[in-house]
Amino acid sequence: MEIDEKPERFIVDGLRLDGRKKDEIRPIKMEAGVMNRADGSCYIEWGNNKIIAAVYGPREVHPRHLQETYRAILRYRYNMASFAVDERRRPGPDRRSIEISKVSREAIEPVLMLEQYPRSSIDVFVEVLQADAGTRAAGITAASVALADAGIPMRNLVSAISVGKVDGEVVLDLNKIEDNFGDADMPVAMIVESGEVTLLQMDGIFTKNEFIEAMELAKRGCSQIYDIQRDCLISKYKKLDSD
Amino acid sequence: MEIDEKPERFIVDGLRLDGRKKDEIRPIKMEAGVMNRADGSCYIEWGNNKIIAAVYGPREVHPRHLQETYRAILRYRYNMASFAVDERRRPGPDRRSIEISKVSREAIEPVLMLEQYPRSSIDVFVEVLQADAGTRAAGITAASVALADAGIPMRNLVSAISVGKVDGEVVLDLNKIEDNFGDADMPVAMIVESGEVTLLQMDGIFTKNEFIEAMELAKRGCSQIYDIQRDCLISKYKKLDSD
Amino acid sequence: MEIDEKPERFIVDGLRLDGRKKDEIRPIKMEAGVMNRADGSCYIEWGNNKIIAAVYGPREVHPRHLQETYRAILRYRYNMASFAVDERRRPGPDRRSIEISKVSREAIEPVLMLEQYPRSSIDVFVEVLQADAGTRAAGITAASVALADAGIPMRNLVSAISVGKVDGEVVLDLNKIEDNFGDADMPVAMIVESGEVTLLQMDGIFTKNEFIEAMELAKRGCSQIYDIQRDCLISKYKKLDSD
Amino acid sequence: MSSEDILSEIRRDYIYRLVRNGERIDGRKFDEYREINIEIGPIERAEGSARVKLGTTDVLAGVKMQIGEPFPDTPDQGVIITNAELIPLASPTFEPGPPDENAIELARIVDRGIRSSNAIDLDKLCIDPGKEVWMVFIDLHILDHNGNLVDASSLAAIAALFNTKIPNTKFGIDKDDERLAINDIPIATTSTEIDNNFIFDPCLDEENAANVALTVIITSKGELCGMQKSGIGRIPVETLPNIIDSSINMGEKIRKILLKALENNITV
Amino acid sequence: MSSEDILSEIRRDYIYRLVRNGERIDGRKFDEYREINIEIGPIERAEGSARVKLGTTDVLAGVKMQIGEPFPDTPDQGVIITNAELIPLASPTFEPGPPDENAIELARIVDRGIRSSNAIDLDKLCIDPGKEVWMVFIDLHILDHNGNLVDASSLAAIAALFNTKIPNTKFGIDKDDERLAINDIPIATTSTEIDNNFIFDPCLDEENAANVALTVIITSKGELCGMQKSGIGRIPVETLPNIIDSSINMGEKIRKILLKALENNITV
Amino acid sequence: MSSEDILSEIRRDYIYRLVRNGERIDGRKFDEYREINIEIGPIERAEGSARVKLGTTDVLAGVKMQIGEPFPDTPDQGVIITNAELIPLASPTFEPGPPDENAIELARIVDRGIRSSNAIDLDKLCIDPGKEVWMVFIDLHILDHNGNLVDASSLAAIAALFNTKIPNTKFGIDKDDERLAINDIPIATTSTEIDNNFIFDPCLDEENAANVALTVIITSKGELCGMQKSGIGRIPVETLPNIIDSSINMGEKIRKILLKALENNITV
Repeated sequence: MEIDEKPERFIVDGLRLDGRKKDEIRPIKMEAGVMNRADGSCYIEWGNNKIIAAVYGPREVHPRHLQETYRAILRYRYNMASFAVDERRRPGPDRRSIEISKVSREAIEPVLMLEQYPRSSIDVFVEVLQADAGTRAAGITAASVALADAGIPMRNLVSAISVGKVDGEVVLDLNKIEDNFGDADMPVAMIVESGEVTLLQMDGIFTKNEFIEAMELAKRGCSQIYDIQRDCLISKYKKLDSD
Repeated sequence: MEIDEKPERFIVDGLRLDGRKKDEIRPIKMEAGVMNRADGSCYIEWGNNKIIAAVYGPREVHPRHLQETYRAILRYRYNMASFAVDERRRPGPDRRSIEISKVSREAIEPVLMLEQYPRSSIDVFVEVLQADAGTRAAGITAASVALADAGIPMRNLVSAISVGKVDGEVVLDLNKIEDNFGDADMPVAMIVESGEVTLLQMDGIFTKNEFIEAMELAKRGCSQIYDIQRDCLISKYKKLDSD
Repeated sequence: MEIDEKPERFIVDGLRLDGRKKDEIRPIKMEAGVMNRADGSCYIEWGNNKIIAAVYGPREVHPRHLQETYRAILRYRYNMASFAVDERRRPGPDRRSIEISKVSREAIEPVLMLEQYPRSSIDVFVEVLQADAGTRAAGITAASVALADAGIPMRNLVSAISVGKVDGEVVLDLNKIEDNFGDADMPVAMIVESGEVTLLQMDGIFTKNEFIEAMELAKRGCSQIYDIQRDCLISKYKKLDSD
Repeated sequence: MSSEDILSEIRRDYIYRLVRNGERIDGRKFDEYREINIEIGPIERAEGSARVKLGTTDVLAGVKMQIGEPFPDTPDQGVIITNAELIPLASPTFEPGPPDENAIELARIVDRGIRSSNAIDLDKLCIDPGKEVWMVFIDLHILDHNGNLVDASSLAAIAALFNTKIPNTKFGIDKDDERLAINDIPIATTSTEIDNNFIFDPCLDEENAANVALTVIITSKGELCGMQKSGIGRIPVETLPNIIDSSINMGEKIRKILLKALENNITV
Repeated sequence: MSSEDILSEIRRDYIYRLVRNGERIDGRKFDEYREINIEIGPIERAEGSARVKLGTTDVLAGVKMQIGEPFPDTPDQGVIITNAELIPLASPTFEPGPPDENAIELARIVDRGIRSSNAIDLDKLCIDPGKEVWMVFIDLHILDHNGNLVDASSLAAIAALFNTKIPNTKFGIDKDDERLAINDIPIATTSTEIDNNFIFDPCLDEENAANVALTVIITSKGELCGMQKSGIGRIPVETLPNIIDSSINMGEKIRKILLKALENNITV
Repeated sequence: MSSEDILSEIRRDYIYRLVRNGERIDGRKFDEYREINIEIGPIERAEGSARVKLGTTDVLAGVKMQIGEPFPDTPDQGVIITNAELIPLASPTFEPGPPDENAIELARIVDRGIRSSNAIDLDKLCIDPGKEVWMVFIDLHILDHNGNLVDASSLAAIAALFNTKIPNTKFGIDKDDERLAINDIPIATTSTEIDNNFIFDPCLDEENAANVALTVIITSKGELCGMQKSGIGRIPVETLPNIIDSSINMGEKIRKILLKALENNITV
């Protein structure tokens, strides 16, 4: 099988292979309220990622023994369609998606007021229909909007993006080839307003200074993502008003 | 591995390769009440099919959350012994047997008076010990007798048979080679008295007219099967009387 | 892959390949109370076997439907680390470990006073970290000490050992090469005081007389094991006193 | 009876009353489909894909191809594997986990139509007889379940196959990528019985109100290439010819909609 | 205590009282088996098969053979795989699903007898050393469980092996199909302890009343080729020689019944 | 609230009060580890092994090597597979069964450190490019869970790799067994947030009292080669540089302890 190869250089004349600057994010389209059955939903296209997030709840918990007396439980299922990646993947959860589901849930939970819905569950389903790099960040970003769309009480939105290193330079929002062959990848989720991190993972190599630079870039990236999220929700409500 | 091959012709001088006429069924032996533990049972030999159907119930439902308040639930498990087919199959349900279990349950359920046994279950187990073609029809036929043998209240018996097409002609009760290499296969279950269909599946190609002809043949086939079922139950009760 | 081969002779000049006499057991080290979280525990080195047994309980049963009204249930899980044997084994139970768990549980249960703890469970976990021959006997021996260490009321200790046949002669406590290439293997667990057998399995070939000789050897072996178990528990309590 | 059960009972009665008067909850005729929306090729990374909406029912089909071994009894034929995922995003009644009997039945009906109609020429998918053949994975991802998944999924599957390119270059085969050859366009048409009437393309409420559904799959020539009765109801034999006539009719119409969508896609 | 528990307590007491008087519920002697019925070759499609009834206990054994790779440590030997299915048809206490500890123990005891006695000559099942050997699948399908599955299953397994033909032609090996060579006839004999007596071939009620069972498998030469204590009871060491004497005796008798059944089958 | 919950609430309050005063329940400083005990090579049968105790937290790592096929996109590299078993022996909260999300996360963090730091030279593990490479299985067996499994497991893994010999002779490769070449010593350092302080090497009570943990993995050069935030808490961005400084510092110290243990082992 033909395999994509590592390019000789990732940054040429200050521009990345897809023409972006180092601190530039890929094009993003986001739409809330796209599904009929779910209580809230959001479709996102971020680069070549195509992802749907949907929310059900608050609703009764099954099986019952998972209920908690003083709060709702949050469940988060990150799943990839079998055709979402180059080589068909077997349907169902694998180790990677189980870890992503866990850290994504922990990235979202801090902003939810779960104590308002004892004994119930809030279920977030993130379906990656096509995967470019950065699916967990895109999924968290969309899930956050879908929760707002479902009217779940939240203290804030969570915004997420990935930063990384290619050709020894820190760059924002890795694309697929940068992710596969770059030197480091660090997905970050934040509450932009408070400057608090709710997801932080890293692999590859960063010096401490690179990490600090990357974190700074992530902050600015999340801030842009936050604006897009807000605009998306506003246009949803505008549309509701005009209907 | 040597593989059976498609014969040049399936019908020669009006007779099929096993000597049957187009509307003739294979030899059938059926005996009710053959198992000791089960509440009702039926052993059937139909061509080279060898199948046991057994019924347990009405009985308590496990696990309890499957209980229904106003009726019994019907469960139906079609299973094939690993040695029932040419190439050993791995024990346990596969996609084929799960589908057959579903449509067979739906073929039987219309004649059962499940509302008489709230909160309980009626469990039908069909074990294919040796498979020729037509195991789902033979299983439904035997299950119907086993349910009667168990004394489960039924509005009627369900009778089943397969029709198909070979050499462009519609024939009754496909055997294995006709099933493997023929042009169409259509298993049908009916309530003979009312002329209602409770199972209908088809693959291969039928024109509308061929379908109508096939359905007519299936009706006549089911009628013969019904007679054999009735005789089997009568001889069971006779035997009980004479014991 | 290089495979150990059957030696020409197992017994030379009355001594076995590892220098032992026919009725001699391998060196054993045993220590109780080695784990922090478990309610009772025992670490055993027996030849090259390295095994930890730990006990939790009496404690609440999960899932609840396993509870028994008039007694505690005993659960026993024999498990092998994936690196415990020459060729890495996949983690999780296989058919062998499921059978061993069953017969080991049945070897231990006769000495426990389970009726004292209705609705609860006593859980025994045996982890084989490195396997030589005789792991089930070593596991039962250690489990018995771990149960005593946990303060579970017992009528007696259970002591276990394996006997076998090599070069046509009955020998005590098979090592790995004797187990792999010998003529018979018979693990035995006993209540030494009463002379009652609580585990008995055998494969290979024994004449009736060989069996009787083997059983005699097993009895004497178990008696030695019993002394080591008792000493281990005494030194545990002594240590507690001196602490 | 829970309040939810009572509500659904009331809904059911309402649907039956309407049908008795020749009407349906959304104003359609008995043999009328909801609006059909076909998007060709939304997943560029798949070898082929299509997204079909029947009203608000929403199904995404993706086709992936790999090289594998043929079955021993068909050494010179490619292999089709059809799989359906009823992901919990699509309905509050779907649960995570391996496919249940409904997902398996759905996948097998879709598969049956494609296989029986010989829509894919399996002989052309042989690379090295007995050793290497193309395996065609048809994955159905149900996104929004508002009734009649069978017809939506079948349509998405055949549309995705039309859109499929054999990835020769990706697998180092010395040929350009080429379109998968499609021989037939099987169309599944499902109707559901309410008060002795068979109404087509049931929405979810109609599906829940009815006891039995019948799927008839129709080839381009107007033949039957697959049937499945589903549900615990009974179907009087004498009603079948009429249902089949309607199915042949509907099949023709839906096929035209698909062809138009494919045409528009190519011209773009 | 549920009424069912009380009933079984009464039944248990009754069985104990009988045994104390030297009697059993069905009138048998302590070392007497129920009627043994052996049907050879009921499943023509299998390479070998046999159905054994011990009273109303009913077990069907099927043997299938395939070509596969040998284990790395025995490159020139065939492979035996024994599997038991406690299908829910056979007893209200059996549940669908993968084999539980009882099914696994049953299969492993049957396997042990065949393996330890060298009943099958594994060397003769080598086709191409290190590469291809015959795999012998022994599948035990329990049809009716009325006690003593171990003896019935062991008997069905060895009877089915006797009936087995190596399917050379089916697998393209240039040899006629030939009988599988059988070197020994291991017979499993199981007894269960009631009131310090060991009674053989326990029926289900006896099995449930007892705490412990002991299986002893006997070769044609009267040697022991397998043992298994099962259940939570204890067995006094000194009782073992007597049990073994009875087992050797019983093994001899059952082996004769099997040989007779095989003889009748061949002449027919 | 159950009495157990109340107790843990009290315990939690106590821990918070201590931390507010700059103290910890076992008297350690905020960036102080419990006693680290490293046993090299306890499992002679494994290719490599190490047992690490952090206080009473107890982890056994075993390394096994096998020959297998490389991944298609890295045909000339060996393969690392890291697996963690949270066996129920180690904690009353661990249940038997396949690895849950906690076990998977643990294994993947350990794996990340080894992989990102290039601790193992995967190119040297190629035997026949595209066909045969060494597969390195790192199995983490958690024996006693008293907090901070990540650091204990990471340390056990790299210690076991240091102890690993490539089993050339066992697999018929015409070379002596040789040490696995190790390029780096990644050290995981985990801290947990209590009252806005990040305290390192949390014991179980501290772990349960906190909402969030941060693991930072440090290479021999003092670079970061892996991070993971775990738990539902939030971390203020501005605290990160300080945590990283402490991690780099701690990494250095723990690496020295490991090197000393390795040295002692070699001289013995």
